[in-house]
Amino acid sequence: MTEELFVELFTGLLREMIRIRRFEETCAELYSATRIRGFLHLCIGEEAVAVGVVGALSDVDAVVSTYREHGHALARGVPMEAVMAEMFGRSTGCSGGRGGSMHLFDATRRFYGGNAIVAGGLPVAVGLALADHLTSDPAVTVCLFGDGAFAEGEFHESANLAALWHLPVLFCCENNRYAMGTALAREHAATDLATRAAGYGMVAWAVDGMDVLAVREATERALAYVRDSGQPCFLELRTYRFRAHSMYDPDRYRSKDEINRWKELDPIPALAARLVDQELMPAHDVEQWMAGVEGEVDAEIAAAVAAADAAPLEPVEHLTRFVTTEPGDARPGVRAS
Amino acid sequence: MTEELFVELFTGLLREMIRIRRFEETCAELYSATRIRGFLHLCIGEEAVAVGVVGALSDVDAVVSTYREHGHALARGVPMEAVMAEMFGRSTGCSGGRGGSMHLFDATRRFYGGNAIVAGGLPVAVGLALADHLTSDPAVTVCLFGDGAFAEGEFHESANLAALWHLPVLFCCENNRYAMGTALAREHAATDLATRAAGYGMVAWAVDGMDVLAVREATERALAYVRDSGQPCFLELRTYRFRAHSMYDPDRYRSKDEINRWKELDPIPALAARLVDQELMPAHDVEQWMAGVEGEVDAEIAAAVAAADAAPLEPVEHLTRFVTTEPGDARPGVRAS
Amino acid sequence: MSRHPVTTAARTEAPVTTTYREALREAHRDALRSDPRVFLLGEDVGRYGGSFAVSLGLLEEFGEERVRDTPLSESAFTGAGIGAALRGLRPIVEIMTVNFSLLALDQIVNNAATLRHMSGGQLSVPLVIRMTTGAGRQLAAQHSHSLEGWYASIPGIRVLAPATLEDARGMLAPALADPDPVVIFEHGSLYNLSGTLPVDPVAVDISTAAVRRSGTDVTLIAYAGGLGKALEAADALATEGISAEVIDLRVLRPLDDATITASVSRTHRAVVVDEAWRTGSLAAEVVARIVEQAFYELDAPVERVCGAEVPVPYPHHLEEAALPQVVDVVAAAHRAVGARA
Amino acid sequence: MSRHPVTTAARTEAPVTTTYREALREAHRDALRSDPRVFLLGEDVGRYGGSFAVSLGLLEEFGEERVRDTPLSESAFTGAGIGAALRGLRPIVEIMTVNFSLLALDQIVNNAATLRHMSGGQLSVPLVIRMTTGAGRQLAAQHSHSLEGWYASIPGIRVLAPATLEDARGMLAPALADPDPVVIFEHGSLYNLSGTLPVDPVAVDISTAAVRRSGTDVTLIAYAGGLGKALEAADALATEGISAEVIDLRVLRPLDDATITASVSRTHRAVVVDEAWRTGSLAAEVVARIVEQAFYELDAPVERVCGAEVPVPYPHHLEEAALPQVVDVVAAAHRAVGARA
Ligand SMILES: Cc1ncc(C[n+]2csc(CCOP(=O)(O)OP(=O)(O)O)c2C)c(N)n1
Ligand SMILES: Cc1ncc(C[n+]2csc(CCOP(=O)(O)OP(=O)(O)O)c2C)c(N)n1
Ligand SMILES: [Mg+2]
Ligand SMILES: [Mg+2]
Repeated sequence: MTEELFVELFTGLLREMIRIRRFEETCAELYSATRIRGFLHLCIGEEAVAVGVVGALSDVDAVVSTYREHGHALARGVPMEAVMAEMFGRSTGCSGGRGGSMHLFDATRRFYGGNAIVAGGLPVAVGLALADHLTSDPAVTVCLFGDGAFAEGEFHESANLAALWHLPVLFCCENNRYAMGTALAREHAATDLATRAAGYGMVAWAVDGMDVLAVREATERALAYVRDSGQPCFLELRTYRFRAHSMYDPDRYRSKDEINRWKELDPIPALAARLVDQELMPAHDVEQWMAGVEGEVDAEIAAAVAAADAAPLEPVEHLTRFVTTEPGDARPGVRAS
Repeated sequence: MTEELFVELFTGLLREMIRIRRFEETCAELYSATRIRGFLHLCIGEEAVAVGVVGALSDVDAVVSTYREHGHALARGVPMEAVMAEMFGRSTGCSGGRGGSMHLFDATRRFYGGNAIVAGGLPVAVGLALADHLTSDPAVTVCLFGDGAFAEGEFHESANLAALWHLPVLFCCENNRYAMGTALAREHAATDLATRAAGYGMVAWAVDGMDVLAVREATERALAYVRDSGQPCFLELRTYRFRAHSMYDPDRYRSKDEINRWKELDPIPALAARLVDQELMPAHDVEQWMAGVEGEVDAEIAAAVAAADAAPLEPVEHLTRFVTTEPGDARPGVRAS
Repeated sequence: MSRHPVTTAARTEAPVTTTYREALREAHRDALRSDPRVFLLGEDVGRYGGSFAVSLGLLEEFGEERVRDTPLSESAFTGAGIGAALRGLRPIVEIMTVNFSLLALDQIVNNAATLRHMSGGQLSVPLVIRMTTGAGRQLAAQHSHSLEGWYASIPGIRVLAPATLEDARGMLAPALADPDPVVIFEHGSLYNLSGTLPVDPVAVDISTAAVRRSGTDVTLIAYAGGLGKALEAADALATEGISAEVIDLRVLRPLDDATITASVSRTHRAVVVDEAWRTGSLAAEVVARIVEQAFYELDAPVERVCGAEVPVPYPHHLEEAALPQVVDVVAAAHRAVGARA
Repeated sequence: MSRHPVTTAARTEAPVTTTYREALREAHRDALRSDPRVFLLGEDVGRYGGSFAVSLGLLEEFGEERVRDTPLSESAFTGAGIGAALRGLRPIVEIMTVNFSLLALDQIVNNAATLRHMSGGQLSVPLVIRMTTGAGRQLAAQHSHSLEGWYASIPGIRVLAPATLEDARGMLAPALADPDPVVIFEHGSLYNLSGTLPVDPVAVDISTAAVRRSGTDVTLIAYAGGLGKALEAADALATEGISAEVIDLRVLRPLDDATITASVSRTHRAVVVDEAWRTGSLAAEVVARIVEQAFYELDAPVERVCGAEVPVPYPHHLEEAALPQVVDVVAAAHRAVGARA
């Protein structure tokens, strides 16, 4: 790659991470102001995974995510306005306002949610990939889930199915070392998740999830492998959430020290520093550039909030819409997208 | 061991395998004669597992089994009369006639069934062991299940719990290479089950399940390990069922050839031959001894059938007994047994 | 139902003798032949031929990609059906019995039934799930329950219960044409039911109940394994001069209130037959709706003839005692008819 | 209930101000203190303090063997509770919400509720399972359902729904004393309910419903999250001169028919309030029983005020619209009272 391309890649990743970070910081504020309700799970600290994994996909690929999915959705290109409106419960939201923070959907971008049952998305991802396999579609289905989800029976069954049937699933386990307040070593007898995944008969490896370049590169390799071989692959992305599990969580189960040690690995300043260290951009320029990006992003966020605020609520008379398909609703075709 | 002890051990194992084999052959006949109803799953061909594993336990240990559990129950010492009466649906049956072939129970012998939900017994076994752990009871809970059960989410969750919490469970996976009509390689992407079990962080190894001496020895080692360490252990017992999955199964999914190859490994003649080969008993004596045993066993079976036949049915008025505990029923204590 | 047409060209050939099982199989064969998006998956649907032999021979005809044996993993393969449906295919998931379906219930409730609404109408899950339900074959407490009432309470899915050869033959096509998840319950005691069917499949609708026998004195409401008993009871009642109308619910969700109400408004008396445990049974819902919609038409309390509240026991005599029997239906009808008006 | 006595020594101290959450916590503390066989297990019951903070502080007091954080594995840890109960311990399994309990439902139906019967009475499963149910906090479709009606239909278990501080405080001890499995539903909107309780726990029985308000014109039957709404509705009705009796079901299985029937036989009108989806709700069962037991006492059809048949949507206005509200209860009471007698 030329230096220019490197700069483009690095700054692109950095911009997207900043965008997600600022967006979620705003969400936290809006939550405290009771403008967003329900459960709210932030991925602050884990942006390298969202941006590194989801940003590497092509349009034909599908994404299945969890309740901690704002970053995944934004990285997938779901418009920020639609995401914010969703959290405001407005009919312009990406799920028509019915889903909220935990249930972001965007069928046109093959973003299949937004699932709040831990590990509940895994079988669905296998099914999407099975359909691709059966229709000889070259798409890859990326399934994001946590270290906690790995302990559920659904993981076991889904990993086996994907490996047994040679399905193009890229399992991305976002290992942030906690399932709510339960630390990795209290969730799993064997904590090396990538090694365990390999036991299902699929290629699997662990990646530094705080390093967006490493995540991006690993994802590209994994995607190429899945596309070429038609086999599933498993990435364990070792990361950390800087914030509490949800806005309800008083975060009593880990030490400030531990959090601070991980904050030193913050993927945003880390990538900024790389730009300087690898002499792609002088320190001063990076600072300036970042300030500029923050300004742009803040403007985008402000616009999203304003639009969400102004957006209509779904009329109460529509309460039971979309429970089943009604005459006139779009009919499902061979390609949902 | 002295030669005498060897002979005692060998003939003891042989006798018990013959007893189970003849018992089940009779069950098959009784089924055809519509004296036994429901589903009937025979372990013919797999007797070395029943006898080798269950026969190695001490009284304090617990057993959790499946719907293919006649052999396990008999090897545990559940009286044949009670087992036969159960299949006849009589109130003298080991489950009061309410369970039938798939639900044999004997609380006094710590035989906890008889579970017809594939993998449904695994979490229960973990709980029994958890109770032993919490009460510092030195018992081991042996959990028998099939290669098919290994694919269920319950296996994954249970194996992790037992390993994580250091519980005295001996997982015995009776790998007979089929789950109903689905061959091992169509159930699992990675078919080396012992290796996969080791991935959960427990000691695991595979054993020739057609060799009762190997099974017995492995079980003894495993039991000692579990008792000493308080950790779970996993045995994969490689075996084969000579009969169809159940009496309903026309057995279309495997070749006669394959079945015949495995029949050459029949654990009963194999052990008989060992008696001769290791010069513990001359061939002629073995034959005579076996004929004698068969006679004794047949008499025991005939008596069991006659007793079952003569036994009363539970009065219809008792239909809803034992749904919940009624005044006067025994109350559960710290030790169920 | 106009939304689910089944093309039928009335031919003149003689009807064929068949069974419920074979009718189901033919329906599958048709579906697999006529729509490349259709495939079948589940435990032992292929090499074994289906645990109740419904899919026998289909693997040979359609190959293992479309008749797909799964490992024991009810949650994952049901969820896989959901995913494939989301992607526009038309999977048929077979779960061996409703008891085992509890392992897949999270996927069914929290995904299949919910994704459309949660996504604001963006997603559709055109999935068919089939499973066996019911008792009567001495399979004991883990193979004999009737939990279809739970399914009938879940918004977002349609629930069918074919009790006749026609419905066994004809319900799959409209179920596959439904853009939303459909769960089909096959009662285990019906597979060997035999009779005749026209050579060409007859279109059946999947939105209405069917009046299987007309009558004027009392309405017997049943479904699946209960239908035969209700019809037998009607025969017995007829010999005493009591004219019973028999409704086959057929569609357990959404319930066809119109047919039920119309009948009860004529007969003024109703007996609901349901093999499930009495408490919380679908029969309770039917009673509640009759009360809500035809209270002033009732001349007697609606009677329920349900399963005993017991995990179904193994021995024949106890199992029979645990299930609604013809005499119980007759007795309930007597109570209803004899009640002070 | 004499089978479940709670030792109480009436003291004279002033009542303490507390919350539903704290009352539950105190009940746990008591149980853990007084019986070494009791232990608590579930996701995040320990270090996190319980997803709804019920068990906050218990880990510190009782240690990690008895307040046991589990991995995400609802089926296995619920089954582990069953196994430990079989062995004579008294586990309390906490499942975060009823939605997630679907993952454990196989263990509950096919093992916990069934083992005693299948073993011919040899085995007992003295297990308590607690879980949160209900909507009202904008948690959307995978965290808000009310599936307790399903549980209430399972033979072999007892189902409780404390709706008051007294019951939150007092139901755990008799549940633990019950030799059979008991499932306790805590409605998510109640945790912050505050009020006063006597210092010493009062014995509550777990076999009867409670009349929370006496009245003569109509019986409002509710439970859990619906009780407050029914009481509010009764207040509103009182201002119009309509005297409503309010029954708190409390025990969802076995239902206390006597209390319901006695009340309806006096008021001749009933409204059942249930947050669950209308079809197949516990309310349907209550209606069916009233019809069976007090049909000739009824002067009007029994009314149901239930949740809308929709996966609960996120936005406040739609969620409220999906749930029974006080005005709906009042309107139903009007219909009942105004109906032609
Ligand atoms: C089946 C199920 N059980 C429990 C929960 C409650 N819960 C929500 S998130 C969570 C922790 C999940 O941890 P992990 O998979 O590591 O994801 P993370 O939150 O760390 O991103 C739990 C226990 C749930 N939503 N679903
Ligand atoms: C949860 C569940 N799914 C399916 C079945 C039907 N079924 C009974 S036995 C069996 C095969 C189990 O295979 P395996 O675990 O290898 O045991 P084996 O029968 O070979 O002894 C199946 C699919 C069941 N009883 N429970
Ligand atoms: Mg995590
Ligand atoms: Mg097997």
